[in-house]
Amino acid sequence: MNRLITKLAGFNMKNPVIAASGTFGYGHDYEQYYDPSILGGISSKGLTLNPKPGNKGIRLWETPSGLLNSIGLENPGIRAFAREVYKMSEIDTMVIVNLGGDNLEEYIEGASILNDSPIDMIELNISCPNVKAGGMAFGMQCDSAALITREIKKVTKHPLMVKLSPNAPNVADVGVACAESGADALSLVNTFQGMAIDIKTKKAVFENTYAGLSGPAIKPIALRMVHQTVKAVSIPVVGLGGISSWQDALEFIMAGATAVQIGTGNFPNPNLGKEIVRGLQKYCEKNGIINIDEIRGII
Amino acid sequence: MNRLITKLAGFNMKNPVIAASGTFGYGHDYEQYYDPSILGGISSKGLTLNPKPGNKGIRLWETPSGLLNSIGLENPGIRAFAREVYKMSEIDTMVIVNLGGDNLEEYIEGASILNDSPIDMIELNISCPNVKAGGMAFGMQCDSAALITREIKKVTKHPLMVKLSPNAPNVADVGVACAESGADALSLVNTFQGMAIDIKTKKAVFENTYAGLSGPAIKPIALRMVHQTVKAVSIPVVGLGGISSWQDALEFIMAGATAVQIGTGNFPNPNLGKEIVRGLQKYCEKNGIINIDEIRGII
Amino acid sequence: MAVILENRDLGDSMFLMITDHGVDSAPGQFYMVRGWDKYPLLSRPISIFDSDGKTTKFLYRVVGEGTDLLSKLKPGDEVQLQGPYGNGFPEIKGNRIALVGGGIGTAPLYLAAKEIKRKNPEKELVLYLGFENSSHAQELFEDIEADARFKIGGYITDIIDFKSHDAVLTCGPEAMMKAVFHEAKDICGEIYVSMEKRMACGVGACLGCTCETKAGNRRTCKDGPVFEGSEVFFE
Amino acid sequence: MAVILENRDLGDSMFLMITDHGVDSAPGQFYMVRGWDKYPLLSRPISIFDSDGKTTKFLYRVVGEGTDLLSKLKPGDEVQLQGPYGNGFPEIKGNRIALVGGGIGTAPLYLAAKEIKRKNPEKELVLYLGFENSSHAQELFEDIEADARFKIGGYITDIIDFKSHDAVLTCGPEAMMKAVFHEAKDICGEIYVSMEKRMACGVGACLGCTCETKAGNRRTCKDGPVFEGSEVFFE
Ligand SMILES: Cc1cc2nc3c(=O)[nH]c(=O)nc-3n(C[C@H](O)[C@H](O)[C@H](O)COP(=O)(O)OP(=O)(O)OC[C@H]3O[C@@H](n4cnc5c(N)ncnc54)[C@H](O)[C@@H]3O)c2cc1C
Ligand SMILES: Cc1cc2nc3c(=O)[nH]c(=O)nc-3n(C[C@H](O)[C@H](O)[C@H](O)COP(=O)(O)OP(=O)(O)OC[C@H]3O[C@@H](n4cnc5c(N)ncnc54)[C@H](O)[C@@H]3O)c2cc1C
Ligand SMILES: Cc1cc2nc3c(=O)[nH]c(=O)nc-3n(C[C@H](O)[C@H](O)[C@H](O)COP(=O)(O)O)c2cc1C
Ligand SMILES: Cc1cc2nc3c(=O)[nH]c(=O)nc-3n(C[C@H](O)[C@H](O)[C@H](O)COP(=O)(O)O)c2cc1C
Ligand code: FES
Ligand code: FES
Repeated sequence: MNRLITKLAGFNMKNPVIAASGTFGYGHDYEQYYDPSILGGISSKGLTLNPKPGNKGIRLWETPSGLLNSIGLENPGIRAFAREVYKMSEIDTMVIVNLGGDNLEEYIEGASILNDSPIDMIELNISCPNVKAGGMAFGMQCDSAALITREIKKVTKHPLMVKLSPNAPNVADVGVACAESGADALSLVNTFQGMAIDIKTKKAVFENTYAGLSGPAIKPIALRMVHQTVKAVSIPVVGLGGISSWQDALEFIMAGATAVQIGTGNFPNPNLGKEIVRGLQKYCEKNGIINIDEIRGII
Repeated sequence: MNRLITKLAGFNMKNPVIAASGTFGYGHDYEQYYDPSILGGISSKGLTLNPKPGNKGIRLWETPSGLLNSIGLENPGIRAFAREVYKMSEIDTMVIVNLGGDNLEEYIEGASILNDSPIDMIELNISCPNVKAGGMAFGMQCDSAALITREIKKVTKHPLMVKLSPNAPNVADVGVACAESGADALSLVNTFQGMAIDIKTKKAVFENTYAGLSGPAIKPIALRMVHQTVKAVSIPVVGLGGISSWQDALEFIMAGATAVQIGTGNFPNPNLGKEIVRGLQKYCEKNGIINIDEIRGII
Repeated sequence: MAVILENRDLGDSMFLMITDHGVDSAPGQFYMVRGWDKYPLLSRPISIFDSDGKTTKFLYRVVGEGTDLLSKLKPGDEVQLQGPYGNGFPEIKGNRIALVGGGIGTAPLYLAAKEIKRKNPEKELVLYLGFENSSHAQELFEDIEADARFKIGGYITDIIDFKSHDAVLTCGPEAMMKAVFHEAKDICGEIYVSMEKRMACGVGACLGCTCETKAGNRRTCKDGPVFEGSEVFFE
Repeated sequence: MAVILENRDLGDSMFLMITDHGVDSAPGQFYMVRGWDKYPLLSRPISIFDSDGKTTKFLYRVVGEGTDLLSKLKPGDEVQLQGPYGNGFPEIKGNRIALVGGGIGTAPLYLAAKEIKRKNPEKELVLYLGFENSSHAQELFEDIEADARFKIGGYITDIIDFKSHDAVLTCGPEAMMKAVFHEAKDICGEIYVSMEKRMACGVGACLGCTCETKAGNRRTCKDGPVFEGSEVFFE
């Protein structure tokens, strides 16, 4: 018996474990480790209307239990993606497109193009700290987050999940604004803006000076933000940030997350997705939990 | 030759290395490891007008490369401290009192009492996430931070450093508000609000649900915030958050910090203060740096 | 840095670590032990099982990440010992002393018993040691000149006749110590308990290990870990 | 989990790790190596020095935290090998092949040379290996049936006459590979370079290791690490 079936914005997921955007390519890169269709969902690398080469210079920098990245939304553009969307859609799971953009028009056009694609959900990325225009800017304030949510809702026929930035003045408030503007779900957190300095060269490590921090280091803060946001909204909240084990995933679910995403955790442990699905299932079996819903939001 | 002499708000420090509040008691606890007077400064445990017993339940929880704490400003009260202040003042270093409070009146009265104490600086703690009243509340918004800074400046005869919260919507903006209201220096960061859940008991680990995250995990975010604040104000900024080596300290100094504080890093390595002072001095010697000023804010 | 001479698996997740650390220490004191570089962040408080001026020994149980790492160290590996910290057990006036330990809380009682016997061979000691399962850990206690009584499973208090004692030293789960205190308090003149709290600094600087006592908050690491039983508010 | 059979200190911070990992792999491929549990976070990309179906060997230099931890592992210890990843060197058409390595970049050239000789014993190989200091690492290359020429310090290109070669494989510091490419490009028909970028996933999922090429961005871990020299924009 599958005790992990989870409903998210109308979709029946096999389980609440989603591969996070930017850490799982377009779904196939970890196939040598496990069949990606065992996951509850997969969020694509962030896609923008026009192709983006991403950032120059160093893109990755390890920190204590964390990772700074400055990929800069490298992607082939939505049209190129849409032409090959079957490659991702053939995976039997909830297929999510993570949508980025430089400005409102680009987001809208991107969302419109995706109307013809056999995908299950759009994750609106208004929280990428690594691009100059757009990106995080929309996610920092309630009014801009509300505006873009409303506009995308107008054009898209897919369910809309809005991905929030932990760098916002108050992430739960932004969540409320998005919920009021029609978002079907929220996901948080994207990366925390951080910095590293190379003392040998006396320069910032990254060309953009700042980069995005992810991984186990941020988990306690991400968990707090998810807990606060769950209390503030009535739409489903998908929690992520530093999840590296089924126990971590369970903490987010107990804090009220409808589902979780795993990002950086895939890198040290390419079997993580599989292990979390199994671990949660076994936990439910051992504890006589018929459906994971029973402990969701218990705190 | 001491290459580390550092001026902070009129005080000539031996070096830019300060023991952080709440991690070094009242200066004497690490004496079996080294003479605390080799440090540039020591900030006391947070003191409030009235004695505080601190929080009940679990107070410490380890996280990946981080530490969640919920001490809740346990302290004997400013009057009791003032009676024994000579114990801390006899250490030949910059003696800083970290001042907390439940409300404005308490802060003001506390600062007034300290006027008679032979201390070198007050560090105004408007950023403690672990007390219900006061604490972080003043540090979250520019106007309240400005108000309390102004009021304390009116009554205190000591230089005033304001300790900022990384949980504020925009820490650099709060820094600007404090600078404009008369702060002589800023210190940041205090702990990040975080959370942990005990999946066995299905409860939040801490009685206050949330607690404060410190340690190496937060360093990349703290460094970014220090860099942003340095660019925003013209008063000195003291940087802290996760410093565990002289190289970490140097990153903060290169980012523009006038001095650094070491907190959680003392716990795993009780010699850390000594090692950072020595490491920075050697670095200057090797690189022909006459005074560490030469590389301060190089980024 | 101390060097590990032996790290013996005693069964039931318990290990005896023998190091070449030759610093003298008092029974009831502990070290913040660190068998790794940066991760996990904090050092782990572990009581001194034995210390003879040439070696320091620890009896520990694997319960999580840190103790698991400790258990994987091999002879020749290095381990950092920060300490000795804490007050340790005081001089006991009584002559018929019960040392009551539960599980891994038995660890500090070995040196405590040994030292009492060394200083006052005439005193009568009984060790009451409760374990959940039997293991080789029991054998460690057999070479003390004391009557060592073991209880596997159940309540240790079931095998203690407090009337035959005038002093009690106890260490173990808080619920056990609380029960020992309550049964002994009207009978034995001296009751000392060794408290266990999460610790970060071990030197009294962080106030993370505060123990509520009748004399106000005390730091378990510095003012303790040994307190008079009557002083402590058990949880 | 692979078990370490030997972890030999070769001097000058270099080590040869021999594991019992018996998976076949192609020259130029690499593993994400992990000799620890959770810390440091990322695994480390290390080229395959040799692989014979029974063992897999790595030649590595200690430069930071991860490689330092690797160097401390002992025979019998376990190490996680994620891979083999990457494309590896392609079949070479030329008959007079130069294999040019700088420092630890020499590592993948051993298996490359061995495999070429195994498949095409008639081909002429010259290994040009530059090291900053001499060490026992040099000796490792002496058992290949190839002319191995060493340069200690200075520029490796000083000892290469590209006219006597029609193909070049190179791995080492980017500046060296760039110089090799520029000196060889009008002379040798095939030039392959093995690029080095920071990596997180190793499988092509994170785009952290992007290498700019004339055909657009390529993932060093999945599309590389070996690229045609003429394709790469050197930094
Ligand atoms: C004064 C004192 C003496 C002790 N003596 C011994 C001894 O001789 N032998 C022995 O086996 N154990 C002893 N303990 C308990 C020992 O410190 C813990 O079992 C150990 O810290 C667990 O670490 P871990 O990494 O394996 O567990 P984890 O659960 O992974 O540890 C996570 C964090 O919680 C702390 N923690 C977890 N459990 C405890 C606990 N029970 N007490 C204090 N901190 C805890 C850890 O130190 C660490 O900071 C003593 C504790 C104290 C306070
Ligand atoms: C495809 C490939 C093959 C390699 N083959 C070998 C080999 O056979 N032998 C060998 O000794 N080294 C090899 N390297 C380099 C090796 O990966 C680094 O030296 C190693 O990652 C450094 O880790 P550290 O923890 O010791 O250093 P740290 O500086 O502490 O590492 C910090 C972070 O930076 C990364 N990093 C640091 N230097 C490099 C680098 N030069 N290249 C890539 N990432 C780096 C680390 O992986 C880690 O994520 C190879 C690199 C690549 C990309
Ligand atoms: C290398 C890398 C690339 C990422 N790219 C994207 C992206 O394209 N779009 C997005 O919304 N988030 C992106 N993220 C953020 C992750 O999806 C996730 O929100 C964040 O890393 C926190 O989760 P984690 O700690 O589990 O990684 C990226 C993260 C990493 C590490
Ligand atoms: C146990 C503990 C107690 C603390 N108590 C105080 C305090 O009383 N007042 C204060 O301003 N900051 C307090 N802090 C915050 C530290 O001074 C510091 O700002 C924070 O921990 C970040 O620095 P670090 O990562 O170097 O520890 C405390 C931190 C810890 C870990
Ligand atoms: S552990 Fe820090 S005061 Fe006791
Ligand atoms: S390391 Fe992740 S794509 Fe190459």
